[in-house]
Amino acid sequence: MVNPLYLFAASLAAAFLLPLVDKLGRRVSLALVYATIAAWGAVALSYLWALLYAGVGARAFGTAGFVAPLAIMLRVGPEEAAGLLAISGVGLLAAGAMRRPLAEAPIGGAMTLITALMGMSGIVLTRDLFNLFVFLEIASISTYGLIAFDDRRGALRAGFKYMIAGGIASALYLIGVIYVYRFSGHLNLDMAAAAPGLFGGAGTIAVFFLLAALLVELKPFPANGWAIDAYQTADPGVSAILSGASATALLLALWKVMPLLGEAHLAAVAGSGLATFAAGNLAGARQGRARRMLGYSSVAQVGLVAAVAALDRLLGLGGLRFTYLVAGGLLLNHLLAKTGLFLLSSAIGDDEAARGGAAGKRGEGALSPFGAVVAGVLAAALVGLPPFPGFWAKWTLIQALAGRESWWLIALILGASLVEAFYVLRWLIAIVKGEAGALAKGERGTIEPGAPIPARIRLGAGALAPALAAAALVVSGVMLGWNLSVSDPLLWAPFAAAAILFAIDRAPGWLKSLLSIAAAAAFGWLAYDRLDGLRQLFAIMLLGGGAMYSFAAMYKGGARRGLHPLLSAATLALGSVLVAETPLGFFFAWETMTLASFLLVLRGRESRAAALSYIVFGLGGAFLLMVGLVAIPGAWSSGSTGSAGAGWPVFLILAGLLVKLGALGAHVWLPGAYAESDDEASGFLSSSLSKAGVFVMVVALAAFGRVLPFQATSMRILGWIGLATALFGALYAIYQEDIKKTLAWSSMGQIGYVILALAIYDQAGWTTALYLALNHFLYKSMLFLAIAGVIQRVGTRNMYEMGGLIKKMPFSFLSVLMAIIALSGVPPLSGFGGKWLLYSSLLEKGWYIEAAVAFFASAVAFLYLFRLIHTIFLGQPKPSQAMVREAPLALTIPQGLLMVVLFAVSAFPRLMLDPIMRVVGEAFDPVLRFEGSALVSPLGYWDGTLSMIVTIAVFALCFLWMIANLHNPQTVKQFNIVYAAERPFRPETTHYAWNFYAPYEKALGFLTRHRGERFWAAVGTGVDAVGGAIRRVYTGNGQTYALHVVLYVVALYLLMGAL
Amino acid sequence: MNALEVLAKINPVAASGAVLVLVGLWGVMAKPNLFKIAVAFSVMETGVNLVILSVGYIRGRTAPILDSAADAASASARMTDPVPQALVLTAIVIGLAVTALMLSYAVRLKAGGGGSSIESYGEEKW
Amino acid sequence: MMRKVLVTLAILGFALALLPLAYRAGVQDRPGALAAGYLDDAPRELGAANVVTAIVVSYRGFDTLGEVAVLFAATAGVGAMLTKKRLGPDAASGRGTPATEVLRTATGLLTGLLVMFGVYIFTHGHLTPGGGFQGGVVIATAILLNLMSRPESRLSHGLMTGIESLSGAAYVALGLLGAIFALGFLDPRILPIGRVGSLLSAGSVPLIYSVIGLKVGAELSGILEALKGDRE
Amino acid sequence: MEPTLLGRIGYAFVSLFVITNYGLLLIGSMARISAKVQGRVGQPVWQPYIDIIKSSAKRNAIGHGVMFYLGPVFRLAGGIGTYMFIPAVFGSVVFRNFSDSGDLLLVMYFIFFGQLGMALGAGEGGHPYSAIGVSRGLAQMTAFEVPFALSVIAVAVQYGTLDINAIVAAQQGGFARWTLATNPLAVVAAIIAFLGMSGHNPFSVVIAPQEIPIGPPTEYQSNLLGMLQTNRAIFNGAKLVLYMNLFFGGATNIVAMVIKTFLIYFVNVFVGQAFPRFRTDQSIRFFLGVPTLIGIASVIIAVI
Repeated sequence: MVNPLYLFAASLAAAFLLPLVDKLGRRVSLALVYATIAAWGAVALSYLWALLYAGVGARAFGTAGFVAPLAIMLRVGPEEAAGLLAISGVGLLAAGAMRRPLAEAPIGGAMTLITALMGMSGIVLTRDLFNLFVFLEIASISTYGLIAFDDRRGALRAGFKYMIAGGIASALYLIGVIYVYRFSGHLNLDMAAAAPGLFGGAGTIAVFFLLAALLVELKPFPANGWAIDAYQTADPGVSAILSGASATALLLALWKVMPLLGEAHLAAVAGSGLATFAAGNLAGARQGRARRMLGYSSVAQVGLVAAVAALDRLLGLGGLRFTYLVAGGLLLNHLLAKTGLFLLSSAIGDDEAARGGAAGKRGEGALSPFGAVVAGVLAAALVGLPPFPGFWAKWTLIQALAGRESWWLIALILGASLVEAFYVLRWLIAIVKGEAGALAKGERGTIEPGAPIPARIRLGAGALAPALAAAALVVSGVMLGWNLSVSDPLLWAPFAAAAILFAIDRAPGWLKSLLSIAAAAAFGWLAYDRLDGLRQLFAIMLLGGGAMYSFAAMYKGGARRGLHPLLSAATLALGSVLVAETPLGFFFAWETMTLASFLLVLRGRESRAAALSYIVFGLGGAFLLMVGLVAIPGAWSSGSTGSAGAGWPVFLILAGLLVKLGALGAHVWLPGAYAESDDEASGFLSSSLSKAGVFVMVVALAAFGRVLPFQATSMRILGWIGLATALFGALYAIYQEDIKKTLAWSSMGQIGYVILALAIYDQAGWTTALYLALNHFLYKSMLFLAIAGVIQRVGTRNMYEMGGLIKKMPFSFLSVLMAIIALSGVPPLSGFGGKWLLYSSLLEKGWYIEAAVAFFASAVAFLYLFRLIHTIFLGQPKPSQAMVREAPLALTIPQGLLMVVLFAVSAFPRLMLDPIMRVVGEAFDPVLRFEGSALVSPLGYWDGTLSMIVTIAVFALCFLWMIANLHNPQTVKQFNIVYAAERPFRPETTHYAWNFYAPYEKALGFLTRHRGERFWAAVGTGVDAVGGAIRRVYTGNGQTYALHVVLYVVALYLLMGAL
Repeated sequence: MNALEVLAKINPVAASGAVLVLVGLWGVMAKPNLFKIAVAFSVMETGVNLVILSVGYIRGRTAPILDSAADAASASARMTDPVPQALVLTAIVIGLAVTALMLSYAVRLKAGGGGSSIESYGEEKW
Repeated sequence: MMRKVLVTLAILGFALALLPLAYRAGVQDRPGALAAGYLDDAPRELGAANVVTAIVVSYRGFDTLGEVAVLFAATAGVGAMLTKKRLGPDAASGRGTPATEVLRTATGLLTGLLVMFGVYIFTHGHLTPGGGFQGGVVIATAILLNLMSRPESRLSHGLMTGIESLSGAAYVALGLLGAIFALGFLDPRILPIGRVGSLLSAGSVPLIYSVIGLKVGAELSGILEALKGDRE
Repeated sequence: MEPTLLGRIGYAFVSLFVITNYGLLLIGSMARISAKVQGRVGQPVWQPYIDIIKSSAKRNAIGHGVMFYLGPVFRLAGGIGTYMFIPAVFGSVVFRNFSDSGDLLLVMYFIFFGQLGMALGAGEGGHPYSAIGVSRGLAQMTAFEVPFALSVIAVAVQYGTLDINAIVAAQQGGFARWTLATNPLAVVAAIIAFLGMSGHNPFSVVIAPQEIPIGPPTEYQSNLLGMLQTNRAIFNGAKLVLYMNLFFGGATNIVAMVIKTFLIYFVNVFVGQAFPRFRTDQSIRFFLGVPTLIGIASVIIAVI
C-alpha cells in the first residue's frame, strides 16, 4: 500500500504552489487541482483493492520515523479506504461541477478546495486524537473559505454562522482532548481506548466533550441551523462537499472514537441521531426551496447513520458486518444521492437568479428525459427504493431492530423516512413535471392545471456529475444486493428490461411493445417451473396482463418515450413478486413494483398530486408490510404455512396490503392514480397490478390466517373492511363525471369484494375471491381498453361531453356492454358466478348482514355502469364527434380476445373454476363441488352452462319475434326529436347525463362526503404543522444558533448524567 | 475535606482558563456585533489554551528545555509535561487562523452594507 | 428577556460540565509515561534541547504540517474573500487617520530589529523557547507596523506569494527528504543530530523552523494586508 | 320420470303460454279494479290482448339503431328467462321450467337482465326522458333491493337453502308452515320491496305516467311496444310466482297459483290506489329506513 503521507505531501505541495502555477493560466492550475483530487481517489481505490481482494490486512503508518505512542499514526483499513474514496469521489464530482465559479473566483477558492478535501481525508486516516483536531480544523477552515469563495451574499451570511458553530465545537474538542490525555496518558486513540482512566468518573466527562464536539459538527437537531443555511446558500458544489464528503469524514471520526464511548455516550449518540433524523425530515416537509430541503434531508440522513452505529453497540444488532452494511450503505446512499441532487439543482439553474445571472430563466420548465431519469434515480435512492444501497441498508436495519423488538425505533425511523419520501418525491415530481422554476423562487410548486407545458430543460454538461452519481448508486446498489444474496436474475429482470428499453427509447413504439411482450413471455417461460397452481393463476393476470397492455400501448403512434420501459419494468416486477423466495427478495420485488408503478403514474398528464399520494401511500403500505415480514421469523420462506408465533405482525402485513389494495380509509391515493396515469397504464394498474396485493394477501392468509390472534373477530373485521370498500367504491363511482374516475372507484369496489371473500376463509370464500379476481381482471381490462380508445378518439374524459358513440365505435360498445354485464353480475356472463359464489359463501358462513350490504353495493354498481355505457355510447351524438372512428386495432384486438375468453368461461365455468378449486382445495376442506356442469353448494346450485343455453335460447326466440314482426322502420337521425331548452351559463348542466343521479345524491349523498380524504388531509396538515413548528427553531440569527449549540451540549450532558 | 483542602486541589491555571471560556462563550451568545463576536472567540480560545496548559503544569518543575536547571539525565524528574505545551502551540495558531477568517467575514459582510450586527444577517431561515 | 435567561442557563449549564472536569483533573504531581518518554528520549534521539520543539517538529511534526495547512487555508480564504473588487472602492484604504509621528519614527527604528529578532527566534527554536510560528509572527508585526504607519504603502503581493509558496514547498520537500534519507516523512534526522545545545543540532529542525517562520511571516502579512482591503 | 330435452322444451312452452295469458288477464282485471276505485267504467279485461295485437300489426315508424331494436328483445328475454328459472307449480313436471339452471340467486340477478337491456335500448333513442326515467328507476332499484335481499336472506337462513324447490317443499303442510306465518317480518319487508319493484304508487315516479310520457316506452311503438307489453305480463307473473314460492307456500296446482298470485298482486294495487307518490330521493330513504330494519329483524328472527 502506498504510504498516505505522500498524498498529504502532494496535496500540500500542490496547494502551496498553486498561486505560482496559476500564473501559467487558470486552466493549468485547475488541472492540477483535479489531478490532486484524482490521485486521492486512485490511491483509495488501490487500498480498497488491496484490502478486499488482495487479502492485505489493515495497516498503520507512523510519521517522522517514529511510531505510537510517541508519534502520530495513520491507519488504512476498509472503512478508511472507503471513506477516502467517497471524499475524493464527491470532491471530484463537485469540483467538476464547480469549474466555472472556480475559474472566475480568485485562486484562493481552488486552494481551499484542495485543503478541505485533504483535511477530510486526514480526519479519516489519523489515529491520533489531537491530530484529528488539526484535520478537523483544516477541513473546517477550508470550508469557511469555500463557502464564501464565489462571494454569494447568502453564503457570506451563512458562512459566519457556520464559523460560530464550528468555533464552539473546536473549543469543546480541545477541552475534551486535553483531558482525555490527562486521564488516559495518551493521544493515540488505540492506546487511550486501552487505558483504564477514561471509563467512569471524570474520564467520562472528558470523553463527553470530545464526543459533543463531533456531534455538533455532525449537525444535530436543533443545533444545526447554521449548517442548513450554508447548504442552502453556498455554491451547490460546496453544499455537495459539505453534505457528502464532510459528513463522511465526520462520521468516520465518530466511528473512530466509538471505542472510547461508554453506554451513556452511545445512548446520547443514538438519541441525538434519531431525534435529528425525525426532526430534520419533519422540518423538511414544509420546505419549498430545493436546496434548503436537501439540507434538511442531509442532516436527517447523517443523524440516522450516526444513530445506527451507536445502536449496534447498544443493542448488539449484528456487529461489524452489520454496521458496515447499514451505516455504510446508508452513508454511501446519502452521499451519492445528495451530491447528485445538489449538483442537479445547480444544473437546473434554480437559485442562480438570486445572483442576478441570466441563468435564472433556465429554471422554468420540465427536465429533459435524460435529466428526468437521473433525477429519478437520485431521488429514488434517497428515499430508499430498490435497487439502491439505501434500500438494502434499510431492510437490514429494520430486520435487526425487529430482532431486538425495538418497535418504537422502527416506527420512528420508518415514519420519518416516509416524511422524507414525501418531500423529496414532491420535489422530484416538480422538476420532472416542470415546476422547477416555481420552486427555485421559493414558492411551493403550484402551476394551474392546463397551463401550457413548459419547455424542456436540457442540462448539457451539468448533467454529467449527477449522472455519474446516479450510475455509482446503481452499481453499488446492485453489488450490495448481490452481497445480500438477492442474486436471482428474475428479480433483477425489471431493471434490466427498463434499462434496455430506456436505451432504445427513441425507437418506434411498436418495436418496444413487441420487446416488452417478449420480455414478459420470456419471464414467464423462465419462471414457469417455480410457479405453483396459485402462482400460475396470478401469472396470467400479472404477466399476461402486462404483456397485453404493452400490446395495447401501440394504439398511440410515436415512440411514447418512457412508457414502455416503465410498463415493462412494472410487469416484470409483478412477475418477480410471484417468484421471490426469501422475505428480502419478495420485498425487493414489491418495492420495485411500487417504484415502477409510481413512475408510470407520474407519466400521466396532470398526475402531480396523484403520483405523490400514490407513492406516499405505496411506501407507507410497504413499510407496514416490511415490519410485518421481518417480525415473523421465516415469513415468506417457500412453503411456510401455519407458522406458530406469528401474532400481531400479521396484522401489519394485512394493513400494508389493505393500503396497497386501496381499502376504504386508505383509498385516497386510488382514484387519482388510476385516473391520471396514461390510459393503458390505468388499466394495467387497476386490472393487473392491484392483483399483486391480492396475491400476497392470499399467501399471507394461507400461511398465517389460522394462527391470527382472535381469528374469528379479525376475519370478521377484515370482511367488513372489504365490504365497506366495495360499498363506498360503488357509491363514489356513481357521482363521477370523469369516466376514468368512475372506473377507478369501480376498481376499488371490486377489490373490496375480493377482500371480503378472502375474509370468509373457507373453500367457498377463497374460490370466490380468486374467481372474482380473475373476472375483475377480464372485464376491467375490457373496460379500460375500450375507454382508452374512446378517450383517444373524443379527446376528453368528461362523460357529458360524449354521446351516441355506439354508431361510431360499435365494437367498443359491444366490449363495454359485455364488460358491464359481467361486472354487474347479470347472468349468464361469468360475473354472475362471482355473485353467486359470494352470496353462497357468505350465507354459508353465516354472514347475513354482510350479504345484504354486498347485495346493496352490487345494486349500486348498476348505477354507475349504466351511466357509463349510456352516456358514452347512447343518447345524443355530439356534432363535434361526428368524425370519430372505431378504436385502433391495438385496442380492439385484446378486447376481442378478452370477450372470447369471457364467453368461454361464462358458458363453461369449470374452465376457470377447476384450477381455482384445485388450488384452494389444498388449503381447505371442500364446501363447493361440481356435479356435472352444476356447481353445488350446501345451500343451492348454479349451472352456468344450462343458464347460458336457456338465456341464449330465450333471447334468440325474442329476437326472431322482433325480426319477424319488424315492419319497415324508418331510421331517424339525431335531430328528429323534440328539444326545448335554452342555453344556460354552464352548458353541461343541460346535458341529461350531467349530475345523472341527483336524486340519489340527495338521498344518500351524505355517505359519500370524502371523510377518508379529510382524515388524511388532517394527518398531512398535522405533519406539516409539526414540521412548521420545528423549523421555527431556525430563526436565522447566528447567535441563536450558537445558543442552540451550547444548550444542545448542556442538555446532552445533563441527560447523560441522568442515564 | 475542608475548604482549604478543596482550594489546594484546584488548578489555578485551569480555573482561570475555564472562567475565560465561559466569558468568551457568553460574548459569543450575547454580543451581536460581528467584531465583538470574533473577539469573544479569541477570549474563549485563550481560555481553552490555558486549560490545555494547566494539564501539563506540575508544581515546582522547570520548563522542558535542557539547560542548567535540568540536564538530559534528570529531565523526566525535573521538567513539566511537554505534551500540552506542544499541543497548545498548534491550538494557538489554529485559533489565530479562525480569528483572521472571522474578521475577514465581518469586514466583507460590513462592506456589503449590512452593518455590523449579526441580527441583520438572518435572511436564511426556516 | 427570554433570550437572556436562556443564555444564562446555557452558561451555567456549561459551567456545570466544565468546572467539575477541571476540578477533578486537579494538578499532576509527575508527568505520565508518554511525557516522561518524550523528556528522556528527545535529547538523545533528536539532539534537541527544547523538548517541546522536538515534539512539535518531529514526533508530532504531522500536526505542525497540518497547522501550516490551516494557516495556509485561512490565508487562501481571506485572500479569496477580501479583494478590492469584492469589497468595493469605498472599503479600500485611505479611511484611516494618518499615522502619528511617534508611530512612524518607531516603525523606522523597530522594523529591522523586529525582523532580526524574528529570524533569531525561528532559527533557535530547537534550543530556546520559540520557533517558526513565533518568529513568523514577530516578522509579521514588523509588517503591521509599516502598514499602519504608511497606510498607502503596498506589499509586493507577488513576492509574498512567492515566499509563501516556495517556503511551503520547501517544508514539504524537507519532509519528503526525511522519508527518503531517514526513517519517515518529516523525520528530521536527515542531517546529523549534532551536539545538544548547539545551533547546528537536532537534524533538520532548524531548517524546518526557518521555512515555517518565513511562511508564517509571509502569510500573516498577507492576511493583514488583505484586511486592509485594497488588494487587487 | 325425467322428460327428454325435447319434452322439457315443450313443457316450457306450455308453461310460458299459461303464464302469458294469465299475466295479461291479471293486468286487465287490475286496470278494471283501479277504474272502479276511481269511479270510472274502465277498459275490458281483455284489453291487453287487443293492445298487443294492434301494436304488432302496426308499421314501424321510427328506429334508432341496433341497440334500440335489441332493447325490447333483452326485455322480453329477461322476463321469459326469469320465469324459466322459477318452478311455477311445486311438484309439477310441466311447470318446473328450467329451474335446475340455478337457485334463487340466479333468479334475483336475472331480473336485471331485461332491465339493463331495456334501459340501453331506450338510451339509444336519445330522448332525454328515457334517461331520466332510467336514472330514477335504477336509483330506486338499488334501494328496494335492500329489504328484498334481507327478506330473501331470512328465507334462505330459515330453510337452510337457496333452492326454490326446497323452499317450497319446506312450506308444505298447511298455512302454519308458510313463511307468512313463520317469519311475517320477512314477508312485510318483501312486500314493501315489491311495491317498489312493480312501480306502482307511491313508487311510480320512475315511469311517471303523466308528467313524463312514460319514459322509455315513449320511443317504442308497434311491434316493439307489443313485445314490451307481452313482457309486462310475463315478468309480472314471474315475480308473483317467485313471491308465492318464497313466502306463501308455493302452489301445488294451477288454481292455487292463480289465487295466490292474484291476491299478492292485489295488495300492490290496493296500496297504489291509497297513497300519493314519493319523490325518488324520498323513496330511496324510505326503503333504506323502516323496511330495511324490518328486513334485518327478519334475518335475526330467522337466525334465532
